[in-house]
Amino acid sequence: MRRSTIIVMAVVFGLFILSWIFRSTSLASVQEHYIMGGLKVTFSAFLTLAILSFLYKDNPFYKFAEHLFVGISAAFWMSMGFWTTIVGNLIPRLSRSLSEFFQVPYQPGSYNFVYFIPVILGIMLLMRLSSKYGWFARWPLAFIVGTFAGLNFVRYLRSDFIEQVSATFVPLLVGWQGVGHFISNFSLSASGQFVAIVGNWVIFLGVICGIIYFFFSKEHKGAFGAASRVGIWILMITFGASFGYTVMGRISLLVGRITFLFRDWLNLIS
Amino acid sequence: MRRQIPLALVFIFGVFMIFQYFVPHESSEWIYEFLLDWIYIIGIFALALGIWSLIRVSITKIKARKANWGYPIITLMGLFLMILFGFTGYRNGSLGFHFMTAEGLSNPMFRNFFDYILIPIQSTMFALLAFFIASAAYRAFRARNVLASLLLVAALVVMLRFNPYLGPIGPYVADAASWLLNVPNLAAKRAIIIGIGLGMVATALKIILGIERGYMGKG
Amino acid sequence: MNIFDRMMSLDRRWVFLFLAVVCVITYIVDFQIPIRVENEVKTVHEFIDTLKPDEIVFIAIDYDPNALAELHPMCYAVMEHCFRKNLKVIITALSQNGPGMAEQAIFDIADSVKMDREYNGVHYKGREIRNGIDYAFLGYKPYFQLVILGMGQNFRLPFPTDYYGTPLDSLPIMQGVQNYDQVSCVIAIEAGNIADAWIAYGQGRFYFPLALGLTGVMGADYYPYLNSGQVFGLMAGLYGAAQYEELADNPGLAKDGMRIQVYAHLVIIFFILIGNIGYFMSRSEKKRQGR
Amino acid sequence: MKYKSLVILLFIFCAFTLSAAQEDAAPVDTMQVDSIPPPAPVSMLTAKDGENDHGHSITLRWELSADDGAGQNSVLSYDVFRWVPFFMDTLHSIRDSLDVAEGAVAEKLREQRDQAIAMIPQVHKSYPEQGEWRKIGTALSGQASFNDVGVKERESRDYMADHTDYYYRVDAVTADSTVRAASEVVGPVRSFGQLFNTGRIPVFVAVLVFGLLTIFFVVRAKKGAELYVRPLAGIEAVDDAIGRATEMGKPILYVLGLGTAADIGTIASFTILGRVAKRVAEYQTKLIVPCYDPIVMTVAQETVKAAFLDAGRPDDYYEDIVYFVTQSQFAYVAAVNGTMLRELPATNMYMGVFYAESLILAETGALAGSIQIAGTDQVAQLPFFIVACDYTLIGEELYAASAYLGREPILLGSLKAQDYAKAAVIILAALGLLAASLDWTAFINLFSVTS
Repeated sequence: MRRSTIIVMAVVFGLFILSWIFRSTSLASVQEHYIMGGLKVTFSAFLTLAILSFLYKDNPFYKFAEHLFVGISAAFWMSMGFWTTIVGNLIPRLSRSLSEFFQVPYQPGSYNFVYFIPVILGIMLLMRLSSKYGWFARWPLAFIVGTFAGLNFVRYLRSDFIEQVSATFVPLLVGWQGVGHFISNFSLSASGQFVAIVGNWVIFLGVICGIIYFFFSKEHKGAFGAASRVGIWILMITFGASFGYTVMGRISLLVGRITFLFRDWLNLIS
Repeated sequence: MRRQIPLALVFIFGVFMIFQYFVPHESSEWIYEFLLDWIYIIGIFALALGIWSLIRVSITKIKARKANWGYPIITLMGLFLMILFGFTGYRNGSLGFHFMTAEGLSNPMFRNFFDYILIPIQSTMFALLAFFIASAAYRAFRARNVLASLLLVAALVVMLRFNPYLGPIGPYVADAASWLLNVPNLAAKRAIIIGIGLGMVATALKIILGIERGYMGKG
Repeated sequence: MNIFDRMMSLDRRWVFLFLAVVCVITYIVDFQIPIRVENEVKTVHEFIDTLKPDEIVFIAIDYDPNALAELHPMCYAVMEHCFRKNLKVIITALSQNGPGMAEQAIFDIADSVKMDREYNGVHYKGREIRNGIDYAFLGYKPYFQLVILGMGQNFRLPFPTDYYGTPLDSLPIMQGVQNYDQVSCVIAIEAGNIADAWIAYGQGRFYFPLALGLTGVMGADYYPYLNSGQVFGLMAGLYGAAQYEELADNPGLAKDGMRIQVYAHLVIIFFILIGNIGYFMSRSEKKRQGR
Repeated sequence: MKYKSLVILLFIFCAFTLSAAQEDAAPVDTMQVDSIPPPAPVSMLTAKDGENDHGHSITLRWELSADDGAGQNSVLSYDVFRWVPFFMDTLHSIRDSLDVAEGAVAEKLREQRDQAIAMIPQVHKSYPEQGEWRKIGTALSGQASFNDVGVKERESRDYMADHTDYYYRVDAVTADSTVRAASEVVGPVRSFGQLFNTGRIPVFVAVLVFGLLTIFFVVRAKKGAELYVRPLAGIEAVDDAIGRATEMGKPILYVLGLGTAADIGTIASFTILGRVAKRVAEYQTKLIVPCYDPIVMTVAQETVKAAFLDAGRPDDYYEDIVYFVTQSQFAYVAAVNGTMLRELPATNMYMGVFYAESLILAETGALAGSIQIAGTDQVAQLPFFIVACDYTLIGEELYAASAYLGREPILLGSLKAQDYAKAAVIILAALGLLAASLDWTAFINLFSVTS
């Protein structure tokens, strides 16, 4: 290890201990387990700063936080999965004695035997680890892929196709009461008839041009090419606008972390 | 046999799920619910494979003693500690194989690790987006050509929508921003979604019919 | 490498640093930024501002903690304005976790109204806000459509007692107050579909003046009601709240939030401009050299 | 003083709002409510089995009372009643005991419950003896229908038996809930499940049309018809990127995103991974595939293994090319970020389903100086990939990519089917526009999916 590394480590360690002491003493009057409380806040702050340090460059603190995060989160989801799915859903239907062992209410039922099938499929999946019978693992995978392919086939045909197509059915002349009425009430205000009509035209042409952009088997030339170009323009305008719109939410997330560091940890503001 | 049976399974279950959608009858619903339950259960078995993969990769790295070989040790320590907390707890004063009790999670350390390690790292990772959205905007929003200029102008208009320093043009910018978000945005998203819908449907159909089988191994 | 090339290819860490510093400074340093006020917020403020003392404003606090960040500032701004103007306030909370939100707002505002303050050049003396006299908190009841309808007949139908169990008739503020006819307006601060019920079952049936406070994403969906006159005012998201605070001359949570947002946006726009200036200048430079 | 009516009124309202604790605490001394004349009852009450469902529900419809929104305008709501045999209370008390019972007692009670449930149709035959009218729900004024929906689970208290004779009645209720008007009784009516959901006919037609279209073009392509496809920049970049990585001696990072094997976007990504892996094997470049979902990992391993076999280099394959990281969004991102900065891949490919992490990944990748190719069907993330990556496959292009990369006529054939479907969308949209402008609702209704 280089000398500078050791110095940085030592400084960070020192600051950690200092923060622990200060936070513990300030918590002493409010909490029973104030030493533990001080450690919790300090460690959270340390991890927050370790992740933020990644913005400067990859460094040992980030690596530490990253690897810790991976290990703990993997175990977290495994525990949750085991207790909610296996103990919560499977065991009560399969075995009375196991249910009693895990202290969950046994749920007898005449169709419970079907729950042996996923267990068998699950075991087949685990056979991947054997080089000889590994191909058995394709059965459960085929089951999952097939089921969801069928499920998604109809559902997306409905939500992303039929319903979207029928949503484009908008009148091109909103609230039309003749040319005279249109001219005498003409206004450029956002709620006016003119803006509403233009809006509907843009939506209609935008959808058509956007779809034309996605044609694969026809060369984008001539009028078709022009429409496809308008299509990609509208896509780009949309991407720009969505990008700009998202900034606000992302800044709020940062404000959340600043609040944690300056209020909950450093106690600088109340 | 090693490929035919799985492909047949894909076909059978795929076609069943399509028809199930049109049959509201109780028995069709029961089977649907069973199938979804099964997938969760198989998922947990798969998770065991996943954890095994994580452990194996970590150990390989540690054994190889290449750069950064020490960090996987932290991963493994975190993993085993959290598994230990997740699978054990006190109930009626004795340590055992418990998770939830009437008072909540039986091992408070599980909760602590969640609240004071997982949550802060997670929210900070998420908050990094504030910085990356800024750097991405700086790097990519250059008026190099028509497309890039449209992207840039639309983003600028929307970002300025509540800016108080624009003086008299402020209200117009705000109106333009909300028009952009309501009208072209709707059109483009709808076009993309219809395309995605078709692509998904076609892919799903190819999977069910066994035309698309890249996801299934050979031999 | 000339200055323009450098403007084009700044190390992104400068962007990070600049953004972080600006966010932290605008977070810590309490200064004011101007807020451009839209008409739909101004109408709400004006309506309340022109009410006479002792008139009654009905505030519906129908949101849960997950919408707190956006809607609490709005609720605080409106409520403090009402109490400073010596108006009386009836509060309900028709979403399940609403009562917690409402109580928090009432207690915080009661603390704040104790202080002497000056808003828009008018001096307001601090005073004690008393439950039952200055405000009544009716609490939560399920089936919000029926509650909204029932209150149109009489507040006592859905709420025989207030949130704390006191019969409404024993509350001085409720003397002679039967239903919406006796309140001057309803301000509904909403994070979900209760907003639709206030429009359809409340305003649509009993014709009281209704103003909505909404989350940012909901805002756009409710402008048609503004155009049709069903709601007389509309505040959406943090920005809507900030406008109200600006009008009431009482900067609070929303303006603090907007201050950070506005400057963070400006930082990003600033870097985009730098990049583009660098790009165009160095391109024209290269063209010149090429010639 | 109309003490009595008000107390009763309050009582009923409170009972309805489930706040039993506060019922008695309402002394009323200052309030007056004028007496309300009785309203007109609802007319034309009908009861039918709920349409297009699994059974266990009855739909009631009626004509509004003449005093709802018109006349005296006094109707505030409608109370819906069903005739319930006393026997149902016995069933409920069995359920109550079952909740607290354990072991053999529970077994016995469960048997009793099932016997009781079997008797439900029979006891309803005794109407109108040995039972009473009970309120089952409320409809607000202005509403002319009510769905009495039960559940199909026999364990549940809300279980509603099919093939049973039910009787209904609807009361028009005023602000004073003692002042009400009852309708005629309708019944008997039975609920049962349907075998085909007619509300979904448009979807069914679309399934048939699209399925046949695809099969037609696939068959035609198999026979060897030439098909043109326009070039896609993102796809052409894939080959270059693999070549570049080989030259530089750096790895290729392939990120499958946060999708599960349930997402078609992820399955499309498997196919692209297969193509990429085959070429990687031919060029003998290093491939890194970190996974978020364990099932996705398993499938990806199969895919890559098969690709190496295809390329004739099965010995170069090892299991850890594709590895699992964790099933937590940001932990996965943290790890992939680290991998990008430490392995410095020549090319990063993001194909599949992505959420908020898209920009974190793409910006870190750009920092590492990698060429980046992205493709996702998540509309909300497209702007970030467009801004931060060198090439982006937008939505449908992700699905087309596998056909492009493989150049197999069968897959290209299905692209043709997709194009025809898009042409149909344009024509339908134009027709729909006319229909909407001319108020031709029959056409618009063809596309409405009702359940």
